[in-house]
Amino acid sequence: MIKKMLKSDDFKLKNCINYIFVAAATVIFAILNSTGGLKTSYANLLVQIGYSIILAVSLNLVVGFLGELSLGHAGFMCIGAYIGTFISIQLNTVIDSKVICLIISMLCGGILAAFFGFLVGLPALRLKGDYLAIVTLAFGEIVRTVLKNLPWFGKAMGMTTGAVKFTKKDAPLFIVVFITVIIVLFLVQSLVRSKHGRAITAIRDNEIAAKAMGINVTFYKLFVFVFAAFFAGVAGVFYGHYTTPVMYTFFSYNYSIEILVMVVLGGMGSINGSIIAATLITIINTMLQKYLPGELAALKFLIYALILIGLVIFNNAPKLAAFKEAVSFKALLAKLTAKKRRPEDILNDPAHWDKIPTKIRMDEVLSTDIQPGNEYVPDKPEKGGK
Amino acid sequence: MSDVVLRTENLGISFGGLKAVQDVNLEVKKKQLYGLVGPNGAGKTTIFNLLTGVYQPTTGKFYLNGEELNGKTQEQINRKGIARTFQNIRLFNNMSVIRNVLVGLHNQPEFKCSPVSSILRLPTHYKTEEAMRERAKEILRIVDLEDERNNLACNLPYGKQRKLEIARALATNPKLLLLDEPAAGMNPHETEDLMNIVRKIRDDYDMTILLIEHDMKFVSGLCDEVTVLNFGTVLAQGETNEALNDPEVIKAYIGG
Amino acid sequence: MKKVLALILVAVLCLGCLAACGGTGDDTTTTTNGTTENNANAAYDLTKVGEYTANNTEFVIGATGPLTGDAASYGISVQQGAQLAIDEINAAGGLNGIKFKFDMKDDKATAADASTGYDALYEAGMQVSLGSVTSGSAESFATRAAEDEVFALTPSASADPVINASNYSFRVCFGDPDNGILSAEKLAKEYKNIGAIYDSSDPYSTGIYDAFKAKMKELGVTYLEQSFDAENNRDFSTQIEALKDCDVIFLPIYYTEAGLIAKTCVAKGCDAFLFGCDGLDGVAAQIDSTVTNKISYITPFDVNSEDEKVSAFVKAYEAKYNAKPDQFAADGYDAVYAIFEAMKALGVENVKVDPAELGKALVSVFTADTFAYGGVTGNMKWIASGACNKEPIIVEIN
Amino acid sequence: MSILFDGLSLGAIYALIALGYTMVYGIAKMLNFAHGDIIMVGAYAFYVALISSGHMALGIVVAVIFCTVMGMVVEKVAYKPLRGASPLAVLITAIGVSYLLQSISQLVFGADPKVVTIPSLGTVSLLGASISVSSIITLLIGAVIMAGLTVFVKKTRTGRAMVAVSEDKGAAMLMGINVDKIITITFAIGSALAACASVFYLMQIPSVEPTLGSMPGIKAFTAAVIGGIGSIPGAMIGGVLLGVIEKICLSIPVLSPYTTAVEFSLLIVILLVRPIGILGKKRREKV
Repeated sequence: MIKKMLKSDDFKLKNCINYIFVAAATVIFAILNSTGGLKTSYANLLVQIGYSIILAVSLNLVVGFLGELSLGHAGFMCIGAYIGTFISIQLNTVIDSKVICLIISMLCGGILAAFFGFLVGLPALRLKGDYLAIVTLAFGEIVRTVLKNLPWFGKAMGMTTGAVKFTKKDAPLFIVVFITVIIVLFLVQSLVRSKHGRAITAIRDNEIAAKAMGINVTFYKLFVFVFAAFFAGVAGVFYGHYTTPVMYTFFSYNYSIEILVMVVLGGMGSINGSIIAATLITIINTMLQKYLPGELAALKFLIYALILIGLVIFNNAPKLAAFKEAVSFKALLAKLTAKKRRPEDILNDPAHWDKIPTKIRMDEVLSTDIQPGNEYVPDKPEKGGK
Repeated sequence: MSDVVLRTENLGISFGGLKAVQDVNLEVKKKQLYGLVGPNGAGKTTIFNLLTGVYQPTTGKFYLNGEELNGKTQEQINRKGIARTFQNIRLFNNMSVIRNVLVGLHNQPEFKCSPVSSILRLPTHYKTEEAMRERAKEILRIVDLEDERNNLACNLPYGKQRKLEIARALATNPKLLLLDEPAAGMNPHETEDLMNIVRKIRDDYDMTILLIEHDMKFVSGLCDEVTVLNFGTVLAQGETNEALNDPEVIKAYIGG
Repeated sequence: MKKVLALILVAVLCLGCLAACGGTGDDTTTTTNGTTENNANAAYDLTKVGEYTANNTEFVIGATGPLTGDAASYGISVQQGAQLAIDEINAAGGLNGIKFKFDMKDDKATAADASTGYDALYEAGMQVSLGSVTSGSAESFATRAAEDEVFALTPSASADPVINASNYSFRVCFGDPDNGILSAEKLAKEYKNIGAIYDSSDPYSTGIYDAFKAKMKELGVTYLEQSFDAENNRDFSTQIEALKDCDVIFLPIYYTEAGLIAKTCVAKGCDAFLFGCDGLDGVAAQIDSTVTNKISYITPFDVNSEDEKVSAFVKAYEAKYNAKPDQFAADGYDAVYAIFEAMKALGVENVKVDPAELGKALVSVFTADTFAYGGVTGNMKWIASGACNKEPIIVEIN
Repeated sequence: MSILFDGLSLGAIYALIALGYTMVYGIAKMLNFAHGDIIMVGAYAFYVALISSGHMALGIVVAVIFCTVMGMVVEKVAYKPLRGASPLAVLITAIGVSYLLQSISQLVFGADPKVVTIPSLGTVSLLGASISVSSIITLLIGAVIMAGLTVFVKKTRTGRAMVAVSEDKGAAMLMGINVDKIITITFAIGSALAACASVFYLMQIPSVEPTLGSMPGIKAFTAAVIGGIGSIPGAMIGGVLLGVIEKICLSIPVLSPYTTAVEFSLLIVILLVRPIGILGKKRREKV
């Protein structure tokens, strides 16, 4: 049995490289932190990177693997941040340890967000493409509007989370976040690299064929929405323990879009891509804030917008494809090492899991096609069978 | 009667007043190779869509091994034992060949593995994965695609894509296999090859096969019985050569 | 491709490590044995050099505020007001010959960005701060600042959680509940048909309005209530229609929306008296001659005041920015001067002074009975909670 | 009654914006998230023209011309290279363009809201409620534009080419239609509509700031989806419906803070009942 396990793709280096890196980063930064060598700003940046990774990876599950466009991810995060942290604050009056409060509230916030994920998943069964996108966006805004008007959460002022916020004196939050990132990666990759992940990508590739193969489309769509919402909720709880107050303004659809940008730039269906994009975008945002003096703050958006447009055009423009191939890293490498990898070597590698889904054509995500089964109504049955 | 796998009773559907299929009565027996022929627009694919739950019939009923399947969803019908291929190929294009077949194996009881055990990587997961892979290779061997198993489905040539669709449908372990123009776009050599494969499937798996085909050589060389459709109604039915030589059929085809 | 990605990840992480290590490379133990001032209060030591301030050549005042997004105009006003004060102080020779530097980071009015903004500022050598401009960000900023014992004097964040967040958090503006109670008392006494419109999406507005509502209930006065959500509604016809027959409409909101409400009043033929709080300052620029409604608001700052200090400030501001200052600018200006005065009272001479020591010292100054500062927004005195006492004036337009 | 009128006039603005949205969507099949920001640009153009010349009419002309040109430029620079790429990539680019326009206008005009003085056209009373003339004009113009667009699409060569492109880009190309040109024209028309919308927006809400576009943009998007995205009369119905619902909610003090939630819930309910919006076109996937 163990031999089988070790033989499986899970233990190939390329499939666990991301664990290794995240784990290494956690250890290195933890050591640095314990020796006092880590500035607070970097510790905080790490927390932001951590929850961004969780958000991006979980959204990738919905957009990249299931192929449904969701613009409401910040809404799930909002639920986790508000309700999860609220629970944590209540717990804090009984339990002294912030870490334990955090872990319990993480589960609570995640489960609550997952419940809402289920509710949002229901329309996903009937709607596709832009229609689903606007419904998820609407959901995010509804959550935000309701939460900001409830007196328990401090109304428009937001909920003060000072009681459970991790300060310098507490255990470094980023370690908890990064350990969670590893767990999330494990859970998400395990799902993706299993028969269930295959079923999910099958639905994305061709829903009609998936149905004809007996795949329970309803179950898997709901499952993915619930799964992804859970992690977004967890990320929200981290947010609540990282900063105070938890304010509704943060969770607008603009933030959902920012997460989507991470997913798209990282590559649809590429988990490592999401990790890298989430890390880089968070760093870029912080750096732009840090180094642009007040008067030039408006430039930040300008630069961000230009980078965004430039990157997307560079990555996606059909006309640039040939140019990119000519200058790509692979082409250069091939030129340098005259010895070419035989195609069979690549092909016979059964671990093409990650690579293959990135080939998804994104127009399959954004199409207005109405689901089969709803697209027309046949005439009423004629009486008498004639 | 027990050897009748598929039976339809006055099966029909109309779209907004247009009767696409009307009063179709089929009886397909076990291990039979049954052909469904007719000019374009005769309603052949519509019948397939009715039988697989894509459309719900407006009249009539159909039974698989005596069990009525009206009103079931596509997923349910597949699990009851009807699998199909598509006229316009519908593979999972961004997945490798073997993964396409693995998706077909998804619901087989012997490969049961709950999402929880997969996500938590319990031993069941590894066991089923391994077993599924073996079975998938076996199935690919039948259609001569084992060597292509790690290629992307969309990179296969047309003929192989058709064969892969058959393999994928076969993977769902059906009692009845519906093939929608399996030889379309193939050259004579490939068609010959395909005929052998279809026969092999029937013999090795005791499979009952209902197929739509325009290639008359293919049909007459393969099918035991055919139903000829025209404008949604049955024109002729019976033993292959007999039905195809029916004067009504020749009239419909030649247009005389 | 994956290897490339992996390489990039490595590179990023390494860079992160290097940066993190580099930051602490500074030898922080070297102290300049300059003048040692023996202050009576031994709780703080103004000669101590801070961890990140060892390279300072100027006193660094930091702040965050919304410089982009919906609330950008408020942040920019504060930034300009504060910068003007800094320029004036520096032109006059600074403090004991040491100049000041002001740095404001954009926080888009979000708590998370205020926190990262704080980190950036603190590690760039910030010694004292103006907190943040909007309430949520200011609470976030103050909470972070409390960890490092950095003094934060927010110009405009009026919600109570901001000053409650830490002992080092003070404010220049009025508190929201005070505004609400004051308005309720005034309106209940002078008017019969009272209406109110508040912004349910804004902490400033809900803060004042909740206090107003409670006070009105206590006074037993009934009134008509309407609300809007500034993020989503900018058309006020329904609200004005409902309050058409009121004598007075209470507007605990900001001037942008108030200007639109005034214009809607004209369109709807409503001639009610519009009454608001300090957020309404600046409304004059948002209305035109068609508006005939009487508008007035409680504010500490009147841009048209005859007061010498105020007119000098307005003149200097106009010369520098080619625009009239609003209350945010005045608050920013006063906040800088208040800190300057307090530092002068402390006689700070060490440009590399540790922020925590300076913070403790400033708290002791601000909470002392003897310390008061007369600025363009009135004469201010602070209490231990961090709230500021100053006389409100009522400004009338039309 | 007056709530209804207020709702109608607000809805008319949403409808005007939604028209542009739905046009661009129908033909280019892209969610133009920057559409709201084109309205903002139009509003600034109108504002500048108005204060420098003082003429309403000139302001409108300048706004329309400026927006049309800008719509075409944006299309050429940002969207055209992505023709044939995935709609999701185009969506992200549109968001980038939206950020870009906002930051540029903040750098040029500053963040503080600018007041636009448009002479009031007065009110008329109707059925016991007063309604402003500008609202009536907005509604009328909206209806006229809608009718004009319908006629344009149905009767002119370019219009029919647009329909062809929206139905099947590849086939249209084979029929000799210059798809690129048609899409550019669509953007030009969509932007011109946005400029008109911006003027009517300013008539009711006379203040311009860099973030002016995001709220009406998202509301109009919602309206377009409610009406059935791609459908011209649908956009009109969706806009008016949304405006009226918003006003009704705002008039009930208890419900008022939750207005946005109610509006979006309405959207979800409508989509659940009719997954393609009120007047959306059904599409069938051939099996």
